[in-house]
Amino acid sequence: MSTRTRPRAHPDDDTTTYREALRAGLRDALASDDRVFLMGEDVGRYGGCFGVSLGLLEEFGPDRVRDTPLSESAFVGAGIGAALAGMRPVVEIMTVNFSLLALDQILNNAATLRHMSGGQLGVPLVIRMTTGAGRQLAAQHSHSLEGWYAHVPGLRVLAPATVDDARHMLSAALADPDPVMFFEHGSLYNAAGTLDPAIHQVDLDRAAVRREGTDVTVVAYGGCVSKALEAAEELAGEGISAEVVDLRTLRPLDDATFVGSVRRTHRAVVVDEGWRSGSLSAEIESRICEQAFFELDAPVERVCSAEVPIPYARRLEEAALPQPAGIVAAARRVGS
Amino acid sequence: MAEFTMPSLGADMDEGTLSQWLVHPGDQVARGDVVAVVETDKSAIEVECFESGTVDTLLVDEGTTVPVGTPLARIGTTAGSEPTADRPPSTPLVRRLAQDRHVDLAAVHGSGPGGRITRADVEHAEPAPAPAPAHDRTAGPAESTRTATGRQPGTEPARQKRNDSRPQERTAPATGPPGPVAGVDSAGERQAPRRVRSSPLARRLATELGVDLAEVTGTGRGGAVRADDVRSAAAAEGAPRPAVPNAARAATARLMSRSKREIPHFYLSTTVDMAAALEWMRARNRELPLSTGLVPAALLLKAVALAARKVPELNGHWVDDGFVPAEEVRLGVAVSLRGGGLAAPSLAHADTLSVDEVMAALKDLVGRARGGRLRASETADPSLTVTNLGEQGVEAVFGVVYPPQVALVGLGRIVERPVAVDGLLGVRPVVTATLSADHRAADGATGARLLSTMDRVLQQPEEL
Amino acid sequence: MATAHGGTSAGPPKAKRPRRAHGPTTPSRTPAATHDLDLLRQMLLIRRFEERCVELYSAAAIRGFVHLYIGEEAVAVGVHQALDERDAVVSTYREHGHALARGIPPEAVMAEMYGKTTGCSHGRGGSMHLFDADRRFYGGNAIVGGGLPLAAGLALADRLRGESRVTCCFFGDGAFAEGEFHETANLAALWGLPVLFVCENNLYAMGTALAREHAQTDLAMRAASYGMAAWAVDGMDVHAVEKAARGAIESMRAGSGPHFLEMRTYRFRAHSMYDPDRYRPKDEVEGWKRHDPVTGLADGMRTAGVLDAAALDDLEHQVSAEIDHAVRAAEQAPEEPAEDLLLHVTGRPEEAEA
Amino acid sequence: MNHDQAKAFVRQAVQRVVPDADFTGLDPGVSLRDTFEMDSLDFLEFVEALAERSGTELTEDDYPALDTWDGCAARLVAEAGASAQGRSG
Repeated sequence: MSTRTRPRAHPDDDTTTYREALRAGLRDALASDDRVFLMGEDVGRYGGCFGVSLGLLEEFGPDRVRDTPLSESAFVGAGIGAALAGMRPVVEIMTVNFSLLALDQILNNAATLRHMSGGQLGVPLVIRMTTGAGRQLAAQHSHSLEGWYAHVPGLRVLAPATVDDARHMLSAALADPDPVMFFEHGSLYNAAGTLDPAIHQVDLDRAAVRREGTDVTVVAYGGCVSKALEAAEELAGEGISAEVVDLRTLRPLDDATFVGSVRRTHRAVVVDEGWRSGSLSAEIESRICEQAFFELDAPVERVCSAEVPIPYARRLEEAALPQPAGIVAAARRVGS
Repeated sequence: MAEFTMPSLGADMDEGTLSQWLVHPGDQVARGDVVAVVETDKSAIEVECFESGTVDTLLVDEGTTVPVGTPLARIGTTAGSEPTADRPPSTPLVRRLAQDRHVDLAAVHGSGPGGRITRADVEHAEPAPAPAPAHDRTAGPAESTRTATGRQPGTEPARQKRNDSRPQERTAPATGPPGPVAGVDSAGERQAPRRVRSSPLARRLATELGVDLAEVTGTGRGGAVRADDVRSAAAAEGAPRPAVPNAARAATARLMSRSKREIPHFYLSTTVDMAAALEWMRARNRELPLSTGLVPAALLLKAVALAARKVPELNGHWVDDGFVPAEEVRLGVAVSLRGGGLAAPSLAHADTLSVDEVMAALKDLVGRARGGRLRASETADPSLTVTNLGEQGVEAVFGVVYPPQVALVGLGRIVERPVAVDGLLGVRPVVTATLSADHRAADGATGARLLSTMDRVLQQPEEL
Repeated sequence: MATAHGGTSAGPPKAKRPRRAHGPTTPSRTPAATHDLDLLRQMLLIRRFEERCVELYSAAAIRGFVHLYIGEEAVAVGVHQALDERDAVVSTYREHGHALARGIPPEAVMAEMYGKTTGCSHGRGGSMHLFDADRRFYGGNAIVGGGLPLAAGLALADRLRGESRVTCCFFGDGAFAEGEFHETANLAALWGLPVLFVCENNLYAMGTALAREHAQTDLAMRAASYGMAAWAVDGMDVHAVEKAARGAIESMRAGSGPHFLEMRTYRFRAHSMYDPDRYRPKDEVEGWKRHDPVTGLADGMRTAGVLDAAALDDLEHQVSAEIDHAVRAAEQAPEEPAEDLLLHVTGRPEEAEA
Repeated sequence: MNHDQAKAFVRQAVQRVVPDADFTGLDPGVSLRDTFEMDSLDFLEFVEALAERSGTELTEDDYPALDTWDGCAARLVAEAGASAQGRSG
C-alpha cells in the first residue's frame, strides 16, 4: 500500500499543484450539484490515498464523501447503478492496477448498457484512478493501462497532464452523459503550475499543441507530456524544432490535431508509457500512416515502456520507462 | 396433416442425426410429447413434437443425418389444430426461410400434402423484388478515414472541391510519373531490382519538381532518398528545365504564338457598374447556405453568355477564311493551374443555365481542371472564351483570342470607384470588361454591342 | 379482465345460472378469489410464453441463448405482487418471467427475441438483455452476479435522496458463489441499502448441483451472516412467496435495510435450449413436477370452489391469443437498418467517434 | 474556444483548400488570399471549411473580417463568445 504523502508546504507564490487543482475541481463539483457524490477506498477520513480528497469529508459529510469496503466490483457497480438512477457519482479506484477487479462492471455494464437497451439507459459516471510508474512501487502497482480502456466503445478516456486540465476537466466529464475514465499520473500530483485565470472551462474533444515546432511532431499524454517537453527543450539546443502535442483525450482521439501537425513536420515520435505491443501508440502511429502517408519523410518512431513487469530497483525502473533521452534519440533518428 | 421437422437445438446447429424413433405409425401423440432422440455434435437430445394427433408415416430412418427443418414424420392432426384457412399452411421454419429470401408465401404453390408449402417450394420460388439494398455506411471506423493515396504522386496538389458529395473518381492524369512507387523498406535490404529506396515525401516531391529518383544519391538510412536530397537535386539542376517539361505550360505557349501570328486583334473596353448585381447577390446569399452561395464570377459569366447569344457574329469559329457561327453558346473559362499553365474547359449552353447552375458548373469545372481530371468532351472548342475573372488583382485584362475562336472577353477586378450618378458624386463597385476580337470576323461596332449588352443585363440581376 | 362464470365460494359448484338478458353477470367472487385468478393468469401467461419459445427456437425463428423459467413462475409473480411501479428491478439472463410479471407486454418481449425494433430493447439486447426504463426494469444481465452491484447503486441513490423506494434484485444459487454477491451483500448491509435480494435457488448452477458448488448449502443462513434479515421460502407456492415478499418489503420501506429471500424452487426444463440436461436424474425432475406452482394454485382454487373448467379454459384462450398476437406482430415488425449500427454507443446524438 | 484553437481552425481550413499551405512563420497580419493565391472560388470554399470545422455561423458579411490569420481567429473567438452567451444565457 502507498504511504500517505503530506500536502507540500505551500510557498507564498501563486502556483498550484496538480493535486490541489484536482481537489478544487472535486470541491466545485460537490458544491454546485447535489447529485454529485464521491465514493472510494479511504477517500473520506484518510483524505484519499494520494491526498486528493483531503478535507472534503469535513466539508460535505459522510453521505457525499463515502469510504467503501475493499470491494472494487461492488462499489464501481454501485456507482453505475446510482448513475442509472440519475445521480452523478465520482468513483475513485485507488489505482488502475486495482481497476482490473472492476473491469467486468466497467466493460459489460457501464460501457454497454446504453447500446444494449436501445438507447433507454445512460451511465453519467466519472471513474478517477491513479496510473503509471516511476515511484518504485514495483510491478503490481506500476501499470499504465489507459490503452485498454481507450479500446472500448461507450467510454470516454481522459488524461489531464496540466494543472488547468486537472482543475477543469472534471466538471466537463460530469456533464458528459456517458462513463468517463479519468487517469491521473502518479508522478504529477506534486507538480506545480500556474492556473490560467482566463480558463474557466475546457473542452474534452481536442488535443493541445503544448509547444509549436517545425521539424518533428512528438505526441504524448499524461505523465509523458513533461518528458516530451523536456526532450523538445534539449532538441532545440541542437537546432531541431520539435512540436509537442498533448493528446488530453485518449478516446475519442483527436486525429486532426496530431495528423495535421505531422503533415507539416513530416516526422513523428509517439511517447506512451504502455508496453509497445498493442499499445495506444500503435493506434496513433497507424492513424498517422493511414492519413498522412505521403507526408512522411521517415518511419514513425515509438518510445514506450520496455516489455517487462516494472522492476523495483530505481535504475532498472528508469531503464524500463520512456525517458527524455530516449525521446531525443528517436527525434534524431527520424531527422537523420 | 402436420409435419414433425428436425428442430434447431442450439445457436450453431444446422443439421442433426435422427438416432432413435420413440413413436411408430398409428401411435397417438400430444403436443409436447417426446417423439424421438436426435444426436448433435454435442450430445443426444430428446425431441418433442408440437402437434397432437396420430403418427401417419416416418419419413426418415434411424441413423440418417438431415438439415434442420427437414420433415421427419407426418402426423394426422386432430381437427382443432388445422392451420387457419386464410394463411397458406406452412411450418414456422418454412415461414422463416421465406422471410429470409424475401419470398411472398401467398404467391407460392404448396406442393406438400394438403397444399402445404414445403422447404423445396420456397427454395425454387422467385424472390419478390427485394427492397433497394440499404446503402451500407458502416465501412470502416466512424469517421471516414481518407485513403492513404489522398494525393496521387505526380499530379498538381489537387484541391478537394466540395461542390458535390459524390466521391470524385480520381484517374491518374496523362502527366503521371512513370516508374515504380517505392516506400522505405525498413523490413530489411530485400529490394526489387530497379526499386529506389525513398521516403513517401521524397517520392512526391520528385514528381512535382520533375526529378528522376534514380539519379539522386540518398543520405537517409541505408542510402534512402529523402526530401532534402530531392530538393537539392532539383536546385542543382538549376537552369535547364527538367527532362519532362510541364506539358500544360508548353501547350499554352504554342497556342498563344499561333494566335498572335494569324489573328488581327482589335481591343475594346468598358466600365460596368456592379452595384445592383452585387446588392442582389448578397441578399440572395444571405438566405442560402454557404455551400450554395454565389460569387460575382457566376453573374459575370452569365452576362457574357447572354451577350454572346445577342451578338452571334462573335460566337463561333474562323475556319478556312470564313466565319462559322456556333449553334450554341459554349463559354470557355480560362483557369490558371497551380504551378503554371492554363486550361480552358468549356461551359455548354451557358446562356440557358440559371445563375445557380452556372455557379455549380463553374466550381466543378475549375476543381477538375486543377485536379487534372477534365473529360475530353469538356475541352472541346468553346465558341467564346472569358478570361481572368478579376482574380489576380489586375483591373483590366486584354487577353489573346484562342484560335479558331474570334473573340475573348476579359474581366478585371471589381473595385470601388468615384462615379457620377445622376450628376452627384458617388462611390460604386465597378468592373472593367474588355473584348479582344478577330477583325476578320467582326468590326468595332459589333464588339461594342456585345459589351453594352453585358452592361445592360448586369443592371437587372434578377433576370440573369 | 374477461368475466368468468365463477361458482359461489362455498360448497360444490352449482349449475351455471342463466345469463341475465341485460348487463354482464357480476362475478360473485370474493377479493381473495379475484386475486388468485389474477395470480393464475400471470403464471399461466409466463408458462405458455416459455412453451411457445421452445417451439419457435426449434424452428430457428428465435436464436442465441434462451433460458426458460418454466417451474419458477411463482417466484416472479409472487414477488412482483409486493413491488409497486416506483420500485426498481434488476434481473438475470433467466428473465422472461420477471419481465412479464413486471408488466412488460409479451409483444415487446417476443419482438425483442425476434431482434425487431419493436422489442423492449429495440432488438439490440435479445432474451438475456430485456430493458424497460419507464417500468424501472434495469435489465437482464448475462454475467452471473453482474446485476448485484447495480442493484446496490440504485438503492444507494434512493437512500441518498430519502426515497422510500426499494430495489429488488433476482439472482441464482450460482451467483451466490460469485465475489460480486459477497461484496454487494456486505456493502448493502453496511450502508443499510433498501435492496431485496431474491435468490432463486433451483438447486443447479447450470450443470453443477448445489452440494457440488457450495460447502454450506443453507444459503439463507449464510446470507444472514452479512447482517441482514434472511429466510428461506417455498418457491413453488405463490402465496408463500407473496407473503414473504410483502413482509420483507414493508420492513425495508420502514428503513430496516436489505433483506434476503432464498426461494427454493426448480426449473422443469434444461438450463438453456442448448443443454441436453443429462446431469439431473429423471425421477428428481418428475418429483418436483408434482409441485408445479401453476397446477398447485389451480388445484387449490378448484377445491375452494373458486375455479371451474370454463374459467380455466377462458384463461387459456386469453393467454394463447395474447401470445399468438405477440408472435404475429414480432414476425411482421421491422428490423433496424444497418445504418443505425453506431447509434446509442455514446450519448452524443451524432454517430460514435472512434 | 481560445485564440490559439481558432488559429488552428483557420490553418486547417486553408489547408483544406490549399493542401501544402505552409503557415510556419506566417505574418498573422498579412492577407491570406494573396499569400496562398486563393481566387474567389477558393475563398468561398475556405470560408465554408472554416465555418464547418469551427462550428461557427459565417456569412458573406463576415468576408472583410476574414482577411488575415489573426482577423479570422478573432472573428471565430468573438462569434463563439457571442453564441456561448446565447446558449447558456
